[in-house]
Amino acid sequence: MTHMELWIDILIVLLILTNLKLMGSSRLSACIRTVALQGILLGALPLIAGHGQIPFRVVILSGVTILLKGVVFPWLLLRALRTSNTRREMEPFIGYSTSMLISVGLIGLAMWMGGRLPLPVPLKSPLVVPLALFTIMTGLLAIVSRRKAISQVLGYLVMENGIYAFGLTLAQKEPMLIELGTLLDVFMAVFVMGIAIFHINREFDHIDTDLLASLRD
Amino acid sequence: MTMNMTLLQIPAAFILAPLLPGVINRTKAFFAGRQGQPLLQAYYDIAKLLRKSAVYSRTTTWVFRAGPVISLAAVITALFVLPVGGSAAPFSFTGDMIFLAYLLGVVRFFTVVAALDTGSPFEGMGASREVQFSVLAEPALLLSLAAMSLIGNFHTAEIAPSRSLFMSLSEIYARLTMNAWAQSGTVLLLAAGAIAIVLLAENCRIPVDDPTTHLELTMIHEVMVLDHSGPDFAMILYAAALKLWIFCALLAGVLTPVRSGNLLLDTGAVMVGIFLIAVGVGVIESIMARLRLLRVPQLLSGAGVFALLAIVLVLRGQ
Amino acid sequence: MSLILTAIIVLCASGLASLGCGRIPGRANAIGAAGTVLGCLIGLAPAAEALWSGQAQALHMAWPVPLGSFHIQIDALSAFFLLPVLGLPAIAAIYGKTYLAAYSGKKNLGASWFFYTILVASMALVVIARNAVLFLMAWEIMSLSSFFLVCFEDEKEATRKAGWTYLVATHIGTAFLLVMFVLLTHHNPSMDFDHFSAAGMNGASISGLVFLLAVVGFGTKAGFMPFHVWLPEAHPAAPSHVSAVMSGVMIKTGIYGILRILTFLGHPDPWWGWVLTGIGVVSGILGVLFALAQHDLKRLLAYHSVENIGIIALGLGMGVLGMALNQPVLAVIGFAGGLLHVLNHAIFKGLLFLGAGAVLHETGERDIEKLGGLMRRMPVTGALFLLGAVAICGLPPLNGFISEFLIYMAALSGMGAAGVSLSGIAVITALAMIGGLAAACFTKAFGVVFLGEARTSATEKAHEVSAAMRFSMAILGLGCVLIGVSGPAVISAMKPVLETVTGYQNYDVAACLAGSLAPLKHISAAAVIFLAAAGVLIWLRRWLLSGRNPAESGTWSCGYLRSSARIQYTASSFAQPLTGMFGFFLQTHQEIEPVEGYFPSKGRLHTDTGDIFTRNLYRPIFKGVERFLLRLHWIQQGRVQLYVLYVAVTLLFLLVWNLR
Amino acid sequence: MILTLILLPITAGVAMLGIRSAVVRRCLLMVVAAVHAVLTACAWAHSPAPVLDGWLLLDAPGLLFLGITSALFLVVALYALGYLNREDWGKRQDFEEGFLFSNSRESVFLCCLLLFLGMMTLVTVSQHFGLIWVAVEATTLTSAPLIYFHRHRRSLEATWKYIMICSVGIALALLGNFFLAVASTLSENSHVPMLVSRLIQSAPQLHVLWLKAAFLFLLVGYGTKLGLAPMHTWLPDAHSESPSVISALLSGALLNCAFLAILRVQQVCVAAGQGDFGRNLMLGFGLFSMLIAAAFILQQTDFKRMLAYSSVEHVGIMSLGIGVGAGYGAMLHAVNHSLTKGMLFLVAGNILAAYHNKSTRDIKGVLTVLPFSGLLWVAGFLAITGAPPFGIFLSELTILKVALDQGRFAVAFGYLLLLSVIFIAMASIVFPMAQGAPSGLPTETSSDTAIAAVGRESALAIIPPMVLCAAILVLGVYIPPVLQHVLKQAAVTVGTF
Repeated sequence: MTHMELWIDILIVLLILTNLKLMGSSRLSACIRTVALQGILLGALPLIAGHGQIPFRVVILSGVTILLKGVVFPWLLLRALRTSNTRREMEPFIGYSTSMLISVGLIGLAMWMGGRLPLPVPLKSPLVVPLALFTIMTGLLAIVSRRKAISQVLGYLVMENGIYAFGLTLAQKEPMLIELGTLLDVFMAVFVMGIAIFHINREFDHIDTDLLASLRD
Repeated sequence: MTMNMTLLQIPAAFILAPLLPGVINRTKAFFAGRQGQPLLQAYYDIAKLLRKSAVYSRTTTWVFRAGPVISLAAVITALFVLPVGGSAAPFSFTGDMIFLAYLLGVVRFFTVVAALDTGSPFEGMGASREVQFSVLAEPALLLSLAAMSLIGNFHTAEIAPSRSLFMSLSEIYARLTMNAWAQSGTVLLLAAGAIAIVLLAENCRIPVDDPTTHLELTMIHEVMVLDHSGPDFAMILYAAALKLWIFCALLAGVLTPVRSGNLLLDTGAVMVGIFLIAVGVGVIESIMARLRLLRVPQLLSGAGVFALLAIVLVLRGQ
Repeated sequence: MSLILTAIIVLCASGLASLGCGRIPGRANAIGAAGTVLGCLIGLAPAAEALWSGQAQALHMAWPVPLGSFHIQIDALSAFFLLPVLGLPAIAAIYGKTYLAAYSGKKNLGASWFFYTILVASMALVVIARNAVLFLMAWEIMSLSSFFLVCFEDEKEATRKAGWTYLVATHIGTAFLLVMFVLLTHHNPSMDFDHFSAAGMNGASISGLVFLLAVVGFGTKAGFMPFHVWLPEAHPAAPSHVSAVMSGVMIKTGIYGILRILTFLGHPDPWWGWVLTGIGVVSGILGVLFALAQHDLKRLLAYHSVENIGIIALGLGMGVLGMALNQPVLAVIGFAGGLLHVLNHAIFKGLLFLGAGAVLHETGERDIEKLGGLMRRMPVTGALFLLGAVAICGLPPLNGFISEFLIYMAALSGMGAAGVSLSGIAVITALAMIGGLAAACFTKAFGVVFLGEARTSATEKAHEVSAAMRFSMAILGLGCVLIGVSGPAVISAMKPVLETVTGYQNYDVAACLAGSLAPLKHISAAAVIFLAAAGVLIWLRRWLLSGRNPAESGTWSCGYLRSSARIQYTASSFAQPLTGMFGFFLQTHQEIEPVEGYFPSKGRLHTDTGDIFTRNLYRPIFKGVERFLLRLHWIQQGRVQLYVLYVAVTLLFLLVWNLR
Repeated sequence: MILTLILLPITAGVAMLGIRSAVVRRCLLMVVAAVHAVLTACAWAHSPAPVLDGWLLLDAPGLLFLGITSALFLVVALYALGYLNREDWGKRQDFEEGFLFSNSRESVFLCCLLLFLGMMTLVTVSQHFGLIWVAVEATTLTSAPLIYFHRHRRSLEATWKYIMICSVGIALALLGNFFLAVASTLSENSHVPMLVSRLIQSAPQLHVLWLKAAFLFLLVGYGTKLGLAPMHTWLPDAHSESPSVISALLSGALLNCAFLAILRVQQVCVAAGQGDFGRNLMLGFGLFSMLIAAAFILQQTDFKRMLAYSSVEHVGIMSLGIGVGAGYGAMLHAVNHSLTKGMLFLVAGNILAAYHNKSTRDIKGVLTVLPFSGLLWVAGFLAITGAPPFGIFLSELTILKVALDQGRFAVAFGYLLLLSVIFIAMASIVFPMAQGAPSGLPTETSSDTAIAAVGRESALAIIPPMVLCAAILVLGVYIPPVLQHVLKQAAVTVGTF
């Protein structure tokens, strides 16, 4: 194991831990910070994986990623949190300890699936694909199991992070325009969601999604 | 020879038919130990009614007046396809039995409609029963005739275009020889039984109906014609007599299988048969009680079963 | 060909014009009626020519829709069906002009005429179309336009329900037809009738399947039991001239469809004939039984359509059996009977519906228990209704007898052949019972509506209908008599039609028909004797009564002096012995408050005979499907978390499933 | 020209924000819609040259869906003129729950509307999978404010669900894109560009397993947007709560864009010899969508939701069509469904405007109150359920024929059964609404005064749906050769017939 691969593995383990932390904590501000950390780590991933000689475009992309995921999104969300006077995720559909347990199970599933998908080109670390899958699943789990609208946005972000992790390490040859477009879209999505949370807060005086269940059959 | 008889059949029916009710009544009187009506009572009645005027209900319309006329006309037309014994009818054609049955249907239809025209509850009641029983009687009659038509005929695998396997009434009756009885007696017996029951039902005799009762609630045919009077009623009586004649002739044709070719012998035999059947009807009326109305459908279904059995036998047996 | 196209265009154009005049009811009425009559007359010309010459005419044009081409043809079969398809609507249109006038101002008459003309045009197109897409389009347009006609009085709940039932039934029926046509054109890029073949997958014959699909699909339109449930709902709800067209003609397109499909399927199997015969027996007997139990005059007539379709099916069943077993006589006579009954039923059922419409028009009442004594107020209508009633009962000397007689002949003549005997017995028994029951039913209908005394005040204002309406009915009545006395001529004229249906050569058909021509000639002669005898008797009666003075009095009520109209026998009580006897099939619902005690107060009896197939077959199926589907409603709970879960689970499931 | 098609609505949309006069804004909307339509027509006449190294290119499927989008947008823009005129811009009461609400600003609304058009155009012309993804996600984001036009709780809820579910779905599609990239990686340093044409060229060399996984992700991802069950859950909410103008566009144009995105992947799958894999999946989703749609149309109490579920049904049919190999039928169905559903939503808007009520149980007598809308409502019902002489009949028949010709009897049976159930369920809703004596009107007085209060239907509310009705009527009896040509080409492109 080379020096660099070690660093990659450490990064991956850290990313996995951020996921677990997210599933285990009830304080929303802490969750947001965790996601911010995850974004920064993610942004750093291609820089470390780059064999020393890092192309300019990777630097730019990493910079934009760290800026957006580590700074802009958390800032947006923290603002929304502050206006809504919400501190904690109360009574999620799936409890914290259960969520942790499920997360552990999901790691196993991700490992299995990663093993079923042999990559055409050998990777720096065999953990990347499982990590990406696990992060995506964590994000989905957060969306599914939490009540607060903000938690769901966080879940979406985590999921996006997972996809990004996959993309950054596997498909570096993507044209930059597309990468930027993708990032822009994610940004817009979070922005629009933030606006929506603002309106939800104004309309219902809190950001629980419980009241957002009147349209049904 | 045959030609002569053919032409004579219809006048014979015209003249002799009213004698049949007389025979029945005399038989009943005999069994009851009474003197009874004259044998020619029906002729007297008709003659009397023809001389009379009529009374019409204010409720009635021309339908009421048309009823007897059309009924009688239909019965008269029916006589044209009726073979008496082995001698052919003036009109004999494939499927004439259906024509015959449906002409009797016309009689029924117009009798019923005329009854309903009076607006009387009793006549309505009679009409209702009349149509009920005919639903069962009609299939029985047709099926038994069909069974007889198949006797001795069920061997050609393919129907030749030129000639139908199925025959006219006259042909059927012409073939009902002693030989036929010897070969398929069961079939003929069953068919005859069915026809006999239909005869009793269609002509309103005991055990289906009691023509002499005076309790209107229990009557069928007689109650339907309560309001008719004068010449109309005469036509009804005459039509009823002719109808009885038709059925007696159908039954007698089966039961008197004398087909010697000798006109006198054949005709004599069937005439004797007709009047013996009338006597038989009288005997039945004397010794049986009228069935409850609810039982009548069972009796008629029995006729239908006879006819069906006859057909099944004839199809299986050959 | 141009004439029939002209006819269709004239019909559509007059419909549109009538629709345009929706605000001026009188003009809409006049344009609609006149256009229909004109269009129909134009269209009848090529039909008559094709029947006369026996030559088929065709027109084939490209049509840029998938699978479609504009291919039409008038052969003898099409021409034969064109006669009622264009004839009856023209007559009914004359009637409808006056009939609809009563609704002017209240309803959009223009729309009604629009759908009427479209209905006629699409029916004509159905019988001449030779491409499946064209056929199906015409077929569905026919169904839809008649649906809108049924919904004419949509402010009534019952009408809406009837329309719904009809729409659902016809749609499901069409689904079967879609499959049938597609199977017939297996792997063929064109759906022209020319390309139909019964060779299906891997060369195996699918003709049996196609036949069954045709029976269900077309049978739904025709009203075969148990697919008839829409018929007794929809026909009464429509305006009467439309009922006449629907009952008299439109349901016959189903019969046409079956016949047309039979011509593509090659040599039939015997079981096809047994299926048709079975359907005929069931439809015929149950149809007339249900008719007997009805109190609604138009509903009663609608059930009679089921019965008559049953009779037609008996004829077709005999015909198919004859073809299957190589018995040409049986085949030809059976088809002849069935086909002639198609025409006959159009005539007398049209007449009866128009008569019922006249009663409805004058009294506003369809419940026969509330009518009575109309014969004196509406003598012409009454007499014509009586004529129609006699004809539909199949009594000589009218037309109904001729066709039933032919079917009897077929059954009896086939009795000897193996494979037919059982069906033959069934046909004879069924026809005889139907005859008896129909007589019961129509003596009831005619007797209770027209004879006796008025039962309620509904009939007080009634008087004879207008000349135009009487004229329409009289034409149809004349048709009943003419066909009744000219049986041999009619049958001879049908020779090309039978050739088309059976596919037999010229010689065969003529020879097969010969056996039935002689009896028909005799029957015509006997009819003359009958009429002569009746004439003589009428004269005799006149003569006998001429000098005398017939008295008038009240009806003899066996001693009851204060009789009232209400003691008359009602329709229910008239039918009771028979409905009681067949109670098992009818399952009549009875509400009874018996007359009890020494000083009885009011007693009451109400009977209601719904359709057993609706109640015991369709409703449970529909309820079951509904319950199953409603159970799925928990899916849409409103929670976004759950929804995302669906997405995730679906994805996970697919991944695991495909990456095993 | 392709760039003009995209940039015109985008620039105009941005410009909208700066225009203060309502008249000018609306004129601009009409002008853009008309110019867009004219340009599209030109594109139909002469296929425009590809731009940006073939990233933007109009092939047959793209042309087809661009045509639908543009035509529908023109008609809807016309309707929108009347709609915006009718709208009350102040605070007003919600008719269901009674609280007060207002609309978002017209300039924002029109801006998003035009951006939405631009993004949909981008989807139809994109040949690069990444670009397609960007464009599809952008349609979601630009249409979210449109759904939240009426600023009240229910529309907010619908918007939230729309963004959330669609974003998750599209995110999965992004992962699918990456998988596709993996599949197209031939060796360490060589890979196939993510262009449709290039991928098809080198399809045999792609990694099958990754391709399959990519297809699954893209199918589920774009399927969420398309409204395939069970990912359809946002669809009824968004369609019922957005203004009818938007519902018409969502159903008529947006769904097609997602469909096109799936077709692109299917194209690659077919070229790689995995056509059956994709087809079977689409078949399954199609049938399941029809089943779900049937379940929810049954006894549906909200007529706009009913139309939304009907969209689920029809995307199911389209998907099933591709699944059985009836590409032509599916493409034709897309055309017919877009026009029909657009018309139905516009008519639904008219009904809603008159009745202030969405309940199918309360509303009665539309034919009496709104003669034209009522007529169109009934005609639209017949059209959408596949009754001739409307276009959907032909496309459904074509799909059925292919299914049976392939020997897929069970599929054909399920297809017809579900179509029948849906027909019955919709008939039980539509006809009671249309027929009978009027009831359910906002003014609870005698029906005559209530009808008078509704007044006569305005031309701008009637003509657009009428135009669409005429179009589907024509498509039911005559398919123009040029359209026929494009349809056949498109069917060949997706590897079907």
